[in-house]
Amino acid sequence: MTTIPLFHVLILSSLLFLIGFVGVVARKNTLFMLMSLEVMLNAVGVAFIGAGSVWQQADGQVMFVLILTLAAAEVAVGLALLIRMQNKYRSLDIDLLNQMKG
Amino acid sequence: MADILWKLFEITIIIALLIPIAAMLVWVERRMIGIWQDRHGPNRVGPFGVLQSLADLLKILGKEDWIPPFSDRLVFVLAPIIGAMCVLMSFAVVPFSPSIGVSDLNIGLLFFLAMASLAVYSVVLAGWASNSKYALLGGMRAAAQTVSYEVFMGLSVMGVVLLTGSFNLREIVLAQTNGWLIQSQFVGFFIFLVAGIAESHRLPFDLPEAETELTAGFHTEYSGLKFALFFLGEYLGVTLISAMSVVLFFGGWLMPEPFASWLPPLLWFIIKIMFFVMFFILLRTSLPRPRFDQLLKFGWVVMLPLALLNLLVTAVLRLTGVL
Amino acid sequence: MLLASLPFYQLLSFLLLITFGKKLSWQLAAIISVSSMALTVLASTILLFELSASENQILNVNLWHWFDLNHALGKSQINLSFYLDGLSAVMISVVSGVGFLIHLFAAIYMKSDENFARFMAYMNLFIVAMLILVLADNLVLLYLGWEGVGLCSFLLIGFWYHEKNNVLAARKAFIVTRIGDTSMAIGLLLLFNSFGELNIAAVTTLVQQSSHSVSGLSVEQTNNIYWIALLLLGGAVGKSAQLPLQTWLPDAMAGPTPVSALIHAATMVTAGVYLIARMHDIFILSPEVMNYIAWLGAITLLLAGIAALAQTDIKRVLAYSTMSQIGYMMLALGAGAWSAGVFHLMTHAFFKALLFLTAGAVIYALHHQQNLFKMGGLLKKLPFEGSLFVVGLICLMALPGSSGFFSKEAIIAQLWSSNTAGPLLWWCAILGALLTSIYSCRLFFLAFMGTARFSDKTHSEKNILLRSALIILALLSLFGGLIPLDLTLVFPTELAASIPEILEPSWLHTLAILTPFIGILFSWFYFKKYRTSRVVGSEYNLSASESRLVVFCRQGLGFDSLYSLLFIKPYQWLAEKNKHDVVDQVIMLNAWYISLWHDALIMMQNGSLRWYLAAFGLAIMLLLGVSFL
Amino acid sequence: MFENVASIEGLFYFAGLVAVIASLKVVTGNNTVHALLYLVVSLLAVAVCFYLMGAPFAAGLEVIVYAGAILVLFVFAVLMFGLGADETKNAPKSKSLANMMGAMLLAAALLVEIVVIINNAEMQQSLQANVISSKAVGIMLYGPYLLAVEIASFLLLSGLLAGYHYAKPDATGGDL
Repeated sequence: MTTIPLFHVLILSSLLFLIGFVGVVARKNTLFMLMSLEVMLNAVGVAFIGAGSVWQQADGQVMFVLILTLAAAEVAVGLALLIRMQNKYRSLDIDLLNQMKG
Repeated sequence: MADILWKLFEITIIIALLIPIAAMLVWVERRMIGIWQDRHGPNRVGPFGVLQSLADLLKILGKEDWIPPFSDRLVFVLAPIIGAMCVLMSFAVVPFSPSIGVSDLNIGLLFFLAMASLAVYSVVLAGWASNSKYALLGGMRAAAQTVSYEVFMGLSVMGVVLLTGSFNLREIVLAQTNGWLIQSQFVGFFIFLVAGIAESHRLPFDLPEAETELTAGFHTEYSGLKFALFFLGEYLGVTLISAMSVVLFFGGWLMPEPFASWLPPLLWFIIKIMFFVMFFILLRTSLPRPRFDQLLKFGWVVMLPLALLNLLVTAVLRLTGVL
Repeated sequence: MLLASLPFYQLLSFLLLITFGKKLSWQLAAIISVSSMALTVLASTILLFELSASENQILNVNLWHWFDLNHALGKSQINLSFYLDGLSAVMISVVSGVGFLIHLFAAIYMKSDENFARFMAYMNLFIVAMLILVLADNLVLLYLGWEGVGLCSFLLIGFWYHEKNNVLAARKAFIVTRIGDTSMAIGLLLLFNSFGELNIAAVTTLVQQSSHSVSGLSVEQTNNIYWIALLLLGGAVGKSAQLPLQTWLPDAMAGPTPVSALIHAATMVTAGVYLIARMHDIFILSPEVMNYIAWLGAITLLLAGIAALAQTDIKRVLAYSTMSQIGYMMLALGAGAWSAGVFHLMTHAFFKALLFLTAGAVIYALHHQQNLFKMGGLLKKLPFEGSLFVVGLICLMALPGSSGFFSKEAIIAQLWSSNTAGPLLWWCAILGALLTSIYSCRLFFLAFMGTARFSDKTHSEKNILLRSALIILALLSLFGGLIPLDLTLVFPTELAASIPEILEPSWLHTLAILTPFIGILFSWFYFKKYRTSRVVGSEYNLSASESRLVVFCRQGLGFDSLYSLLFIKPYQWLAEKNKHDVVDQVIMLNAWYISLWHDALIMMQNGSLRWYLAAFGLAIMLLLGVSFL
Repeated sequence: MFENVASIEGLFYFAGLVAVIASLKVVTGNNTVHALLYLVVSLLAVAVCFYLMGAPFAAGLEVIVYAGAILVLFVFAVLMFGLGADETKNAPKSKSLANMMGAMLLAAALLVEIVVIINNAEMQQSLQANVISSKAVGIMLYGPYLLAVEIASFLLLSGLLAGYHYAKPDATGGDL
């Protein structure tokens, strides 16, 4: 019985997405980048759910479930790499990883 | 408007009942342990020491509400609140009787699981915010333990969902009119019980606060009201797990026909809960504490496959029409 | 079929030697190369008989179709086919005969060289190229041989590549002859453009037909023929070391002596003469060019004779002498005395090969001493070589009875009344003959008479094969003039006959015959010092004159410095100024453009994850913007 | 009825606002654990949004899996490996918003574009959102999306293996 306009849902989604994007681009701490990435994934989820509810299709939620699994796998690998990085560099500064100098 | 007011009243009543119950449970537990361990237990304050909890409460309230200067103040304060809040929120979906219950969510079971998984933040954050070694170790143990056991806790109740076809707890209870689910889901019940003990980190799975190793685990630095909140959360958690076991596997307020008319449904429900609370207390007195790696290994190697197997068998039987 | 196989004995030998060179013993390598040469001689002898037996004195063989050239007038087939007529028969007999003897000599002369097999391989390759040049039935194939001999010349001059001078000489020879070759290539293109044919016989027929037709040649065609002839002459001038491209030949003497004998005296340098003789139909239609050829030959022979007078190196004397003699041939061709020119080519090949080989033997006997002023009195010490050298010199001076006499007199006799030559050129020829005898005498006196101006003991090579090769050459030189050379089927009847109004004075022949003797007489007294030199104290009383004029002559009449001033210095100046190569810079603009992108992309690929992400976001923004627009 | 609708919409906007603010705090925060907490808040707010949009199942999953498991993993990693401090060696001293200026400008431009595009596509007709039951989702998942589910399971497996492999201390791992 809800009448939340899709427009507003998508605005929320893009706002969240862009906040996450800013975080990924602007932060140097890899952990924060990963968190911002979660925000971005979440925003995509919002868009899917919103669209799914507007068109009365379950596909939106299905896609959200898939995003969820993706996020889980991503976090597992990402955190493992983070730990590796911490062990090797004693820092999470992503800029330390640019050893490929062009 | 009247609806909303009535709901608020209902919530207030339930909370007002639950908190004393939790307080009383402290006395019950100590008293029962005393009996089972062949000693007296608290017996000085009031008849049979009934007022012991009240006395403890007063003592705790009178203590200095100390926040360690080396801690993270915000999180330190927030952590016990989260714990108590999550458990109390979970009670919102518990159907106490056909007419009593805060919310009739159609994803009630999921809501319960969600709250259970959020409750871990309380312990973890308390451990972190205390900024002390024992607390941190306790917090980490809590995180690992909860995340691990949460997985097959969810899986174990999926058998129930399969058979009842609903996440709504009220519908699940009603679906057991012709027989409790324990009949077919005894494996699921066993897993749920174990996971529930781990989730509420009660003995024998109380490794986050193992006194012999970690002083007091995650709440080493806590005192006063915040310590009381942790205690409240723990005993409410015991009650919650008992209530959920009853709802999911023992028919909630339902009783077989000859007994059903003897007492009102709410009382039947409370009796069943009390039975499980007693069972938890009995467990605490009788079982030793495992090592942490044993705990995790037991969870991932024994319980998770068992839960999956249970789910698979249930699904197969459901599809073949046996259940 | 035999004709087709002619170059292949050598080719096979070349391939064997160049492939297994280092592993072959001297004997095996020598046997392979010399026997292949012997096979060539045998084959060409049989071919000569076949040729004389054939009805129109022409043999033709087509090996395979090479490629087609398209022209407005129709398609021209370029085949790998050989064509043997009187002219090429003379050439192959010279190439194979003299070549065989020189191979024989070289096999012994170069015995101790560590790269003997390579040397013989190059020699064989040279013969292959020369035979292709001579036998080619079209100008493309001829050009292939032409460049082939140039390559071999380069390789052989620079054979001892460890010495800088040899390498420089090789380079000089290559570059200078390339100038002529370029001119020739342009000539060939122009020829094809005008007539649509490059087959020699076809071109000849075409030219003859159009010139004999009623309308005659068009103005444009006449013009074209003039230029074609001039350009072909350029090629011939380069290859035959005529003015103005003669400067490479004296330097080319840096190569081993057999090379000088084979390539730079007997065969390759006469390729230019052969080319003009082969294409005489073109040249006849362009009398101006004929006149140029005559003058070119005359001037070359005089200048080379003068330069030869001042040389101190025995091989350089012979080199200038070669230039001078080829000048005679050119003069003959220019005067229209075709068969006389070719005849002189043949006799010159004999006696000049003899002279070079004997000089080589002398040099060898004197431990690689080439300076004339360090010789002297060799007639007594090396009587065999000395007497052979005398024979060669007699032929060179064209004393009556020798082969040189017949050929040279034939040339001189036709000069006076030729309408493309004339009395003036006749006088030049006489003067040249005089110079020839004078420098020959000087050479002889310096080297073989007087006292020995060296301390080392001579060691004469006594190998019977080597000596027999020399003896055969000497015999050929002496009696080669008696070989009947009938080229009437190849060349048109002599032009001289068509101009009867120019009267030939009666004393012409007498003077021509007497000229060498005058020269000898003059030298006998003028160079008295040389033949009677004595040791004064510990010093020899003889040394090369260092007067400015002599040095000028010795250095080839200043052509090298002139060219250096005219071409090399300005070019070097240009190169200096254009160190960064303007054209190259224009081309490098591409590279610069690419590297600009490269730099830009490198800046993007900086390994910074956040940078990548920002680029990613920017790209998304642009894409969205595009989709919005 | 109108009041009810308005309140649902109002709740949605409120939850959305909370989500945005919490996300902003995540991005701009310095304390790792605080940021994680804000992230949890953001996720919970988004879960509320899901619920209000008629996707209770997704809301449940959001809390259970995202907030309850994935972020606990984060917290666990932070606690266990001491990743708490923001050890960015190259970071500028001041941590003001000015440092994020470039990224924020980019994001703002993107936002404007997206808004314009969404607005342009005439998508904003409001449709009545009914609750989509978890049953429908399940049917879809094990029907048309079966392959996607299988792929997701492989993804999880590979994530498990990769996480295990990378997080192993170097000493215990041999050459792989």
